[in-house]
Amino acid sequence: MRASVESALYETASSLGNLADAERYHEPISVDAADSDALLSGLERMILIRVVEEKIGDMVSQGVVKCPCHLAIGQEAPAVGVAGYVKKGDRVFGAHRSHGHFLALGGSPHGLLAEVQGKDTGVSRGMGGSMHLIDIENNLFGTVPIVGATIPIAVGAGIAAKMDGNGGMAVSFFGDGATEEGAFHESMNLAAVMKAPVLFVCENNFFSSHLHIALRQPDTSVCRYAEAHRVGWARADGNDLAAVRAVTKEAVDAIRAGEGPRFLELVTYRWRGHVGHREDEDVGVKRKDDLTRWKLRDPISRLAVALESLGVLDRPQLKRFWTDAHTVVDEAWNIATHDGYPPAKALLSRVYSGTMARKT
Amino acid sequence: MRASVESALYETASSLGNLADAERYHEPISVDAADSDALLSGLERMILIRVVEEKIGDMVSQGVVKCPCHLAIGQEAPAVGVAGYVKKGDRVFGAHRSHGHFLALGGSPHGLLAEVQGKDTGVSRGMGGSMHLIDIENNLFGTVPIVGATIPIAVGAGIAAKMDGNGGMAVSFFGDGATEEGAFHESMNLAAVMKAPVLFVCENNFFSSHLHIALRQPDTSVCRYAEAHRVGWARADGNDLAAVRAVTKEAVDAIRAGEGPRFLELVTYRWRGHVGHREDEDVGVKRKDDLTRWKLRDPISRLAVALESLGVLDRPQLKRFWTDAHTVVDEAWNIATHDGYPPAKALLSRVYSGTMARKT
Amino acid sequence: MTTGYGAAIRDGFEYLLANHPSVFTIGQGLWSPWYVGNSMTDLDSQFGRERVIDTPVSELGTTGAALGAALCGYRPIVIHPRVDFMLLAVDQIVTQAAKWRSMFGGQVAAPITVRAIINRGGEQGAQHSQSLQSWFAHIPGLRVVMPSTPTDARDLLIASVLSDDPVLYLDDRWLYGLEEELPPIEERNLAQEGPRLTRTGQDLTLVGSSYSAHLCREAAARLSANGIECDVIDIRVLNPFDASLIIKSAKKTGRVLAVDGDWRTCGMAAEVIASIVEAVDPRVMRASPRRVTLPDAPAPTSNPLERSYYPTVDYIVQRALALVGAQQETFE
Amino acid sequence: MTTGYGAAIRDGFEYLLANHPSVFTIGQGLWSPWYVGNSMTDLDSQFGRERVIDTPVSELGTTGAALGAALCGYRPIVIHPRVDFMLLAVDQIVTQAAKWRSMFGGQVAAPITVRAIINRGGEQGAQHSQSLQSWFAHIPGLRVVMPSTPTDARDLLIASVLSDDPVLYLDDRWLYGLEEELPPIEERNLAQEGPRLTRTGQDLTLVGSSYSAHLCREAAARLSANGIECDVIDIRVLNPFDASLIIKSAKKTGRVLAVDGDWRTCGMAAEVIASIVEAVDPRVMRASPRRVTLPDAPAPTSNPLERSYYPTVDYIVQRALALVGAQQETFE
Ligand SMILES: Cc1ncc(C[n+]2csc(CCOP(=O)(O)OP(=O)(O)O)c2C)c(N)n1
Ligand SMILES: Cc1ncc(C[n+]2csc(CCOP(=O)(O)OP(=O)(O)O)c2C)c(N)n1
Ligand SMILES: [Mg+2]
Ligand SMILES: [Mg+2]
Repeated sequence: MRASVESALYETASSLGNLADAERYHEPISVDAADSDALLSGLERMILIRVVEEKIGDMVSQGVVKCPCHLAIGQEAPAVGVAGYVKKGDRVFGAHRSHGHFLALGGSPHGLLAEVQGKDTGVSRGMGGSMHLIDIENNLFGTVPIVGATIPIAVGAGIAAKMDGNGGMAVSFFGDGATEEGAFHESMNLAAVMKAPVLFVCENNFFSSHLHIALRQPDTSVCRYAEAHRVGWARADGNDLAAVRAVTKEAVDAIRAGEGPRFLELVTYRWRGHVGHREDEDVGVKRKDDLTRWKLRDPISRLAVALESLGVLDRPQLKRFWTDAHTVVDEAWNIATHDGYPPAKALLSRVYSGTMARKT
Repeated sequence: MRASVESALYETASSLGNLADAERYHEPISVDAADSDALLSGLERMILIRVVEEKIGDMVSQGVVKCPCHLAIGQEAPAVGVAGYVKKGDRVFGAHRSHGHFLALGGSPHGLLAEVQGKDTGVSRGMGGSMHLIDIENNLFGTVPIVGATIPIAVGAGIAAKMDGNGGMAVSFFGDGATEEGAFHESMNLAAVMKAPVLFVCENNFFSSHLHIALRQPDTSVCRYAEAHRVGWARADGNDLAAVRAVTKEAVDAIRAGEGPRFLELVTYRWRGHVGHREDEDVGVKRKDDLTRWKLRDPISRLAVALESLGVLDRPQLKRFWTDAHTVVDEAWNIATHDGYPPAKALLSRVYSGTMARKT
Repeated sequence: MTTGYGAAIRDGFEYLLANHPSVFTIGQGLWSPWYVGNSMTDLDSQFGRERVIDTPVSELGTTGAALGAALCGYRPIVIHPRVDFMLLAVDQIVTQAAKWRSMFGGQVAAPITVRAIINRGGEQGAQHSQSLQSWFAHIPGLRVVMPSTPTDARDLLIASVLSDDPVLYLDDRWLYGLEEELPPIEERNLAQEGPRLTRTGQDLTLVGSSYSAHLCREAAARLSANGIECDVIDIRVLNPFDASLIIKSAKKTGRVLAVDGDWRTCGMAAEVIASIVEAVDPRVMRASPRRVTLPDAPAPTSNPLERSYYPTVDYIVQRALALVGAQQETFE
Repeated sequence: MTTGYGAAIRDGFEYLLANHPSVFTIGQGLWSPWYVGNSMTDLDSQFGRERVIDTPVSELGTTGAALGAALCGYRPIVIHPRVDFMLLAVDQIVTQAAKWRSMFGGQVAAPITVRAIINRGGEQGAQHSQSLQSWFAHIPGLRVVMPSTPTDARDLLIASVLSDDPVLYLDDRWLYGLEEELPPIEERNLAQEGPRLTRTGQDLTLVGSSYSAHLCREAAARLSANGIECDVIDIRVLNPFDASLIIKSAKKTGRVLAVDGDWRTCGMAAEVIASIVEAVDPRVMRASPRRVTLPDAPAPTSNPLERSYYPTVDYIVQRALALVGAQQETFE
């Protein structure tokens, strides 16, 4: 055709390639001795997250925790890997499935366990539950359950960081489902055009609620959106802490160097259902078959075995990680159980600064 | 890096290449004798659009037309080129700058000129003005001024066409600015995943109001969005009717064959300001310099000269096109001037079917 | 045999899909076993995934698409499993669908039905508890329907979809347990539907919609045991709002309590009171009308706060007793 | 020297940008010579394009970004050149910003100011004419400010931005011509601002906000010429709504006309009436309160229809005379 014309065609595809194959990446991850301290403490943190979430799952199943809880069991590596590069002054935002983000950043198990029980000692003082977590001291600026909502908010935090001018950045955690919200695209464009220091982290776990990404998008990998918005991207096995750390480091270095936003796609899988404690095996494409195999891509055991091979971890220490986590969690739970609920006036006194809200 | 990792970087760029260069494409377009009938009637239609819009511009400048008018003078080719492949049963949607779309599809100059005067004989019975045009008989299902709003609506018309199952399609005309709305991305994904027969037509005229695309997006070409959403695309000189027809034909053939949506980027330039009759030379990046040169990429004169060279058009006929258009337009204007306004009760009677609206 | 409110909604969908080829439904959760309760179970296998369409997480795009199909002869029902999610689609509902007929001169119809579910309580918190019927009742061109019984849940859904106007149909998960025997389906003209007197009494008028209408009925039963007899009016259709039945009842009982599960300021309860004030001679009123609403605060999660946040039968009874007792009210 | 309403807004921006390094402003049209009238002219060259930021056509993203910056110590003002466009950002305003403090336990502030411009008339039609203050006044957690004078336009903008709460600041292009002498700038605490009595009289209370408050003042002047003296109350802050001044005035005059430039059903005028009814003994009222609003119809374009669509001074005067004349009103 004429010189002034260009064109291209597409087939529906799975650009994820091997990462989408549940049969793969069951082997121990490959680790670098130089990074072993961080990986070791990362392992410990992942174990803590796993234990906290299993506790919450149990309490949901017993009907003790009543607020909707979206567990990230199986998805611990993105949270911990990214958190390793978050510094004081950075601002991190999450979504509905953010217990892991909260704990990875150093959040207190008690604060979380009190919050899911609606206690005044919870991180959101009993006003938010599982889906609204905040921990300013540990750089977590908020998690909320409207899908995609914190993405533009994180861009604003990036703009703020740029104005601050001291190398800080914003981090936005979201899922593959969130990339279907217009807010995501508006945010990527805005960050790109303003060269805002924002790390976009998409945990692609294939599902939005019951629906597989193949039924929601014409391709399984979401990096193509970063391409379109001219945001540098990397894709990695999201159940490989070393890989997550590697892509995060590269992205964060670029961001802090003033190169603008970066995008990470971390491919992972959730072991529990969309919400609640059950595994929901009968929901969604091939979920039952896949779940069994995905459990073999466990971010914790694959890392533990690798660290054992490297000689920086032995069985007793690994066992201690688990028992310590259980001790911490049980103690925090018990304390939280005895904590008080918010006072009645909290309903009206927490709405405005310096003004009570209007009663019924 | 490890096998499970992939990545890419981007520079802010102008993928439009030569098409963005106002110095280029001033020569007559290259035309194919086989297409000469269509090009000839296309020329006539472009001239009609030009004359109608100049009339409206004059009336705005005289204060006779008061509703906001967004003139597409200089952008006649995309409307006429695409309209040439619209068939009975297709549904076309436009936006705020849609006089050309309306007329290209066969809309009555009188209906438009009455509407911009707020007359009951207007295409929207005086309830819409320039920014709300409709002409169901000629396949125009609506144009509205909320940027991006008709894009998902057109996708729904595409879904309807697919359900109808008789080869119909939907067409969505919008500007480069509209690609910044989340609605655009949600629509592209939805159309892709549902394989809806939708022709997305982006008239990239570089500007959203006063702001050049280089200040709003990290790249000047918008086809990258089609790539991301896995929608087949083509980009063409939007001031070359033959090129527009060529890319439209290919896209429409694929759509009608059930291959799903297609995307066209037609690169063009508006000669008047964002709204109103003025040229607004002092608004936006390099507008004054560019405007002079863009007028040399005139879709009408470049086609006329080409058709003369081909021997299918002579000067007297070309002149007749212009004088006929003026006659038609002046007559339509005069009739419209004498038409009546909507009755007072129209305010409340046109809100619901079978129910009057509640008065103040 | 009785049918629950959720199942009755499903009956409405089944009737529409079986009898009206132009009907289809689109939205999040339609291929899920739990997303919208039992109100759409297995419709996808019954009618095919071409007519029962699950979607990406794109509220604005999906709603716009439904509107587009509505302009082309279809009668789509777009589903938002929560009102909160629907707010991302406000432009398409309020600025497009509601105005489409008027801004094109009354020449074309936009028969889209937007169904959104009010899903509150359960410690879900501020972003998963909004109802906002007062917002949408404020929008000219948009019919707003809130059924409070299984029969209405089914028949008003059908009437909404068959209406030539855009309709917002709001159902409330708190009503899903309500059961009743359903009469045969009747296709009704939504333009003829409006508030309905569901109980009669001389002492007080209780007005509400949806779950609030249910609370009013329960409160009226309790009040009756105390010798106080109420007119109970179920608003059913909030927009366009027809106050005539409420006015008539107010003239009769002289006392009105307007109950609404939305916030107070600029809410539906304010509209009920203003409409009465405009039409009823104050001298026939035995007390000034009063409202029961949410406090003007976002929903909390903590269970003790949730319990004081939502109006209850107890609270309505207490306010009703105060109103009836106040033969001569005291004002500061 | 007098200053116009638009220029006074610009003064407010200038003051904020010059004195508060944490303030910046972002939105469509900020580098344009005409987009927001004369209300922000050349702020970009005066304060730099890093603090006066023009944006892509992305209302939701831009508003969310402003909120994000607000959570990080900045005091951004996000600009929507029309209320209609802002509706794409409802989620960020209503479900995020307004609830942020409450849902995180009152521990953090979200001091974003959303400035939207009401831009009606001029045959712009249904999608370019909405004001919708009643919607936002309905939302707990969101302060809603509508200045009706140049001084308020400037000082309430400043107070909005300095407030620790999210604020929706609505200005009206129909007021841009209004001129007055401006007093020196005073930083006010928005939590202390509310309705204001701008004229006093014994016969009737006129209540309105923004352009409607202006119409009320004009009407009061005309009524005064007819020997009818009005209290005029400019609401100024619609949410949280403090009705006490209106109630006091209603008790004094016994007659209230609530004027609002938004639609009728569930509108601010209904709230004014309901608030009075709840607090004022009906026996002290000399007539039932009444409202003047838009009809419940989308805005037309055609000029003759526009003229009958919007409330005018004439119409308010006529309704006021009827109300005052109706010592004994007639009800059907
Ligand atoms: C705007 C909005 N739409 C829909 C929902 C319902 N919803 C809650 S979580 C979720 C799934 C999102 O999927 P993804 O972003 O991939 O996150 P994941 O659950 O996999 O972690 C959905 C659809 C919501 N909360 N907000
Ligand atoms: C949602 C929304 N935001 C902003 C506007 C204001 N506006 C009207 S037209 C326009 C420019 C859009 O640019 P583009 O899509 O490229 O179309 P063009 O004017 O170039 O034809 C803008 C920003 C609007 N009408 N709607
Ligand atoms: Mg997911
Ligand atoms: Mg453009």
